[in-house]
Amino acid sequence: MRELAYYESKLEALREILAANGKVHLMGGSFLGLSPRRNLFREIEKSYPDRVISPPISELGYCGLAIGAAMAGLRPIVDLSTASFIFEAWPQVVNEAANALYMSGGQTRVPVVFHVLHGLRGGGAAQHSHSPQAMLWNCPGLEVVLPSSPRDVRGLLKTAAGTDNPTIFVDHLNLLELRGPVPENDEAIPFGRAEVKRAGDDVTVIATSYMVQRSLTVAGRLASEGIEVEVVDPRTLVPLDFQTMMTSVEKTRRVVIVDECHQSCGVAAELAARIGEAGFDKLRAPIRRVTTLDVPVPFSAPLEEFISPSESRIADAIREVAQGKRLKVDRP
Amino acid sequence: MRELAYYESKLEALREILAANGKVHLMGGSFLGLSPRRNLFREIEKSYPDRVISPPISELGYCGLAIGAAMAGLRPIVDLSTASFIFEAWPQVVNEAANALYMSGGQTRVPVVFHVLHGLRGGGAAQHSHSPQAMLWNCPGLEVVLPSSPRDVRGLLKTAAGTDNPTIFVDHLNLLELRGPVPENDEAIPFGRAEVKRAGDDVTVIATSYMVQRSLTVAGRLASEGIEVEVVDPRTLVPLDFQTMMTSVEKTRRVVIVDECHQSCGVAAELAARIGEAGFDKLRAPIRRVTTLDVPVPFSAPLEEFISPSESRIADAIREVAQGKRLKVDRP
Amino acid sequence: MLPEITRENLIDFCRRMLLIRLFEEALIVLHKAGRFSGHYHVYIGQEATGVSALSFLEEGDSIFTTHRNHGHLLARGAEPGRLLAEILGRRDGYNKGKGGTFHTNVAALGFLQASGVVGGIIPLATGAAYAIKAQETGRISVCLFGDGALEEGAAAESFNIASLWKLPVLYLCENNGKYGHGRDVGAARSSTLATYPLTDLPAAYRLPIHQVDGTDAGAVHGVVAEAIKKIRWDGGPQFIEAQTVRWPGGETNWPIVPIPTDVALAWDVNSVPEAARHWYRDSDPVLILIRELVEKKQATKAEINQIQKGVRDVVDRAVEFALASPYPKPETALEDVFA
Amino acid sequence: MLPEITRENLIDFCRRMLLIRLFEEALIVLHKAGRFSGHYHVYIGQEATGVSALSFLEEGDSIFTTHRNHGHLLARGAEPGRLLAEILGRRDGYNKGKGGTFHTNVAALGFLQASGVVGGIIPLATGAAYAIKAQETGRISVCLFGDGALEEGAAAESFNIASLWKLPVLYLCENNGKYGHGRDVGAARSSTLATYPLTDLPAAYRLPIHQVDGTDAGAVHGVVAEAIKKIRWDGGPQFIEAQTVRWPGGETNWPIVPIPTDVALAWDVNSVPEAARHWYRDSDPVLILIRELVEKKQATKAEINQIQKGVRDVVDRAVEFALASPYPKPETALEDVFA
Ligand SMILES: Cc1ncc(C[n+]2csc(CCOP(=O)(O)OP(=O)(O)O)c2C)c(N)n1
Ligand SMILES: Cc1ncc(C[n+]2csc(CCOP(=O)(O)OP(=O)(O)O)c2C)c(N)n1
Ligand SMILES: [Mg+2]
Ligand SMILES: [Mg+2]
Repeated sequence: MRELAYYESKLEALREILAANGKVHLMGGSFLGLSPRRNLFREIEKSYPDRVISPPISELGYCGLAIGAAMAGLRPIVDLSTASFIFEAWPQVVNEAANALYMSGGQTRVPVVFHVLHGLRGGGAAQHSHSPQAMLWNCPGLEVVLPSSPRDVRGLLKTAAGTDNPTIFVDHLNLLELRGPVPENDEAIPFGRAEVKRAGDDVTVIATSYMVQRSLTVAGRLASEGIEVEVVDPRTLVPLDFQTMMTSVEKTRRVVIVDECHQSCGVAAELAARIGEAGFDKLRAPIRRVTTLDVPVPFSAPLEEFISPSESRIADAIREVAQGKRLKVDRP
Repeated sequence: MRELAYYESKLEALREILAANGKVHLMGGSFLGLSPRRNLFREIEKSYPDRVISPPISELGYCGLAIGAAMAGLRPIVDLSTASFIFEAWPQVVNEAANALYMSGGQTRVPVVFHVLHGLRGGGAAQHSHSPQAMLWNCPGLEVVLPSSPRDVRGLLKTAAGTDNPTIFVDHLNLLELRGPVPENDEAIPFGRAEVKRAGDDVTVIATSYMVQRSLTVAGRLASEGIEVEVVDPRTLVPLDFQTMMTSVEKTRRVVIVDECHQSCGVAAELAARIGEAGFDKLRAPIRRVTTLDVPVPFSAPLEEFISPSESRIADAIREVAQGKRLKVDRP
Repeated sequence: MLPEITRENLIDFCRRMLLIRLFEEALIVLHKAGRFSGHYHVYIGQEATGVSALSFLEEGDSIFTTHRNHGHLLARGAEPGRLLAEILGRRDGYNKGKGGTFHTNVAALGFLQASGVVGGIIPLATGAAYAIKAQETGRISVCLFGDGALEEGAAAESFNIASLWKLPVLYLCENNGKYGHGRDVGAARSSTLATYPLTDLPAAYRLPIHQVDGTDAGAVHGVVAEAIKKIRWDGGPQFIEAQTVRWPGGETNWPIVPIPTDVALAWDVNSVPEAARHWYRDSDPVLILIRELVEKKQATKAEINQIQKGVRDVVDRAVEFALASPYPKPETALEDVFA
Repeated sequence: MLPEITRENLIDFCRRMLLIRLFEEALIVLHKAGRFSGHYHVYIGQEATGVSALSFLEEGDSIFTTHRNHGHLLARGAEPGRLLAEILGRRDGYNKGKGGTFHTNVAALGFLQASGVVGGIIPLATGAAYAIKAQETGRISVCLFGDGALEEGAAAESFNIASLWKLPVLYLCENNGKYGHGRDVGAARSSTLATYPLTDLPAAYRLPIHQVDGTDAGAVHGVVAEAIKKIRWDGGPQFIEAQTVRWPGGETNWPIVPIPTDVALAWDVNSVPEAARHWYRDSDPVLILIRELVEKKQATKAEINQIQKGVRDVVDRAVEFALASPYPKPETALEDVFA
């Protein structure tokens, strides 16, 4: 099977989407942030001068515009670049797009996609390093997508372009250079299908976005210590494939959740709460969360590293739940 | 001890705060929403014409203004009325106020308070019924306060007016008419002190805001069924008094969390994740969450009731965790 | 003045405006009787604007409205019964009871979103115009909002984009703030817009602007005709400020009817309580139109009475229909979250 | 033209402007060498605006700046060493390494927030002005932002409030967009503001406006003097657009120096690469001031060379200081979340 870099697969998907459906318009940035690859997007822009639009620095205005355009029949895909900027458009995304179908009793569909680049990027500091997916998951009516591989970004982007619901496509800069297999005419990947990215019997690691790759690295290392880690990637939070996770949890009975949101009310909190409830009788150890610590994101490299869900913190959490196969004994 | 209605206690606190500190300015609404009591606020407005300000319908602008005024030495208390409207000011609240002290390395303090009325109000429908406290808890740098009694609203409001950190004061319309004891010169209630609102040995109910009162009602009813419920009210989420909750959990070993946020990544998710981790060996039953169901809020009364954390749903959850004092048996 | 349209159409205008008025007066009674909860907003005093403006719309045109939407839906021909059922949260409501007064919506009539968020629809309507332009359907997008919406940054951002991209959108600002509490225009402490007249804001963004007396059906009709002609012709945006005088019963979120409207008030307002009399005499668009119809010999008083009788029947039947409609099944709350 | 100030002050202006330039050219070298990560923005080409404008500030005045803040801090007298340490994320940085290039901040000099969110500081600076007015301190609030910030609704909302409430704030818009890619003003597809000139927006809100050539230290000095006099006198807001020409090295977020600045370029730009030459000849505020100082006999070329030598020393020492400063202890990441 051919190998592609993540950014190549993503751009290929954008090209195929634009070619396949004239209702798709792209608005905003390059979908590659400030990556040196961003100039490759210019070619797409040149091929579709009327369907690739650069709006003013008015996130509230142009995200609302995209939502209204979707209501009127287009399929806009908006790139906000840095995920933190979706906050500028918050009222339109969470209070107009998310509610439109419901408030109208099923009349108004909003096939819009908002693409953002989330998380710690190395020097982004407090205002440019957000992971808004938890806040967005707390807002019913939005589909939330988190690709983590060259194949997934292509397949999920195609499904996002086709869904009739407002969708947040949460991508990560650190994935762009990753290489991996991408079948020639790969199918769209349906939402709500988690993927076991690595099989293992000892500990289940549920990871999202770039944390999937980091967890796979750690899992490889821990194998040499005799800990076999199963890495499950939900791929979409809304809809959520809870079954695939629970199947793994029932096998390993030990769970670590790795996610880049801040910890409190983050994505890991919701997954831990659900698994803790459904897996109450199965679990052999407390569910551990490895997330960005609950402080604003500092600029300085060693500080940013310290608060991030780093390989060492992931490894420690896995070792902790794996070790001491203690049974639960009831205290008197 | 004298009894006051919630709205009386709240207005008294506002009056005392204004009298005590000339740096406090009030901006926005009446702090009582559209309650018929709101005209009582006009008297306060009349007594402090220069310190009680009605801004234009520009939440982003006037919340940012309040933040900037706080940076420059005032102590603004902003009333956004309906909590959903804080979304209009999201970039200022989550990306300016929350980060200012940290990014500046401790130089810029932001003693501002944002007051909002959250949750299901009876006919508020999808756009006016939000409970943003979970999203705000996911944003480090903000203090989050949830009063639930006449005494607490007064004591917590006074502390909010004195803290040097940006604070979100999350109140609920349905509490305004509640009557309860409020000592004459009640002290400010420090943040980070949970309160056991009702003692009981069988099940711990952790509830916030209006849900505390609803849970107390249910607890009273269940006592007649022989289930003694302990109701713990965190009162502030940031800072969080986890110890008081765990003390109760270690006693009852059974937990229900009642909160009005939407379920996914809501306040209940974070509390469940923390208690599930810290109380792993203690819990005798899965932690149950009773929250607003994950759908936009419908207008029609029976639909709104159906998705709300209603008394019946709370009671069912409590009965479920209380009953069948099953021990955990490990499956082969 | 009277709109320059056929006599049938004049009568139709009169009927629609009166329908909106009597519908909402009936609604106020229902709310007082506890038939629905929460607060709500009525269109009383602005009927001439909605009826005249929306009379130009064609199939496929998009409409966006606000918390003050009832009149717009009726002007466009929504069934009073189903509209009322929605406001009461009943099963036969246009939105299955999920929207309520803030979000009444009829896609079949071109309504795409009724937002209760002040300023929320201005970007949305601009976006529908973008879609129209992109798909070259020749349609237009109409955005009906209040003067307060101009205080939201969303308005400025949208005007900029509509102007730069020449989008086919009609921004119709219903300024009901003249003499309205808190919304007075000017430099006083209570004022909320420094752009005076408020059309200075869209003008700064190079939007063609118009100002019109929103209580005068004919004046509105003329200005909207011109604006929409321009939009359909050059494809660019237009901005209209329609000024109306706040109805004395409309000061709060829980309206109180000073006196039930009767066409007879067009000739004699002595039965109106002193405090409200001036409004019914000088500023009530419904009564103004009726007076003109009679003065200009387009209708006799008898005919007007007939119209009123017909409209009353329609409203009575709407109320019966809505009250007879059951509440939706609770579990339906779980539907319509996703398409 | 030259600012109307004493000769010492003219020399001081020249020194500060040159310091900003050489500091940032050194910074670019450090970034190329991998001394700090992420993208960043330099003030090259705008030195005359910052130095002239901030020269009027007094103790207690508030300043708000953006992602393009280095020049503002140096103009106000920040220590180059500690500023550079911050940009490199070192312990001795003004913000303990927590802010970095986007958020360099020195409260002692009146800086309250450096926001990387376009438009973010406009409400904040308006709020500081509100606090100043409420506390009757007689101070002013200065808001330095780029032309792009006018595209954010936050700007319009803030101008409205500042105008209505007569707040003592100076909005200083540094329009570096002339000929800048993407930010061209006009009606072309690439344009982003329909308000042309951009001062039409604040003007619509009744803010007194001024336009000035931001590459001309004297012109900026004169206009800012007038604006600040008015603010201190009547307490109301003022808006200035300072127009500068985008530095050819500044097109990207990772600047490339076409040629290291040397005062000799003031008289001979032949050593400058063809593509960039016009800028160094016509639009470089530092070289413009230096030429004028010599032409107007306020300084000899020898003195100018001395100044440059002194500034180079300062920059060299700043680089040494910053590179010698250790990284902060990782656990300090947990501090300063709450007061
Ligand atoms: C973003 C937002 N802020 C505040 C409100 C509360 N609110 C409801 S109606 C209203 C007044 C709106 O005035 P205008 O736009 O002129 O409309 P009108 O009610 O006068 O028709 C306000 C402030 C809201 N619904 N949305
Ligand atoms: C809200 C927001 N949107 C987008 C960006 C990305 N961004 C960084 S600088 C910049 C250009 C700003 O232009 P201008 O305000 O003129 O400042 P300049 O960089 O030209 O000095 C943009 C769009 C941002 N930082 N914040
Ligand atoms: Mg109005
Ligand atoms: Mg610029």
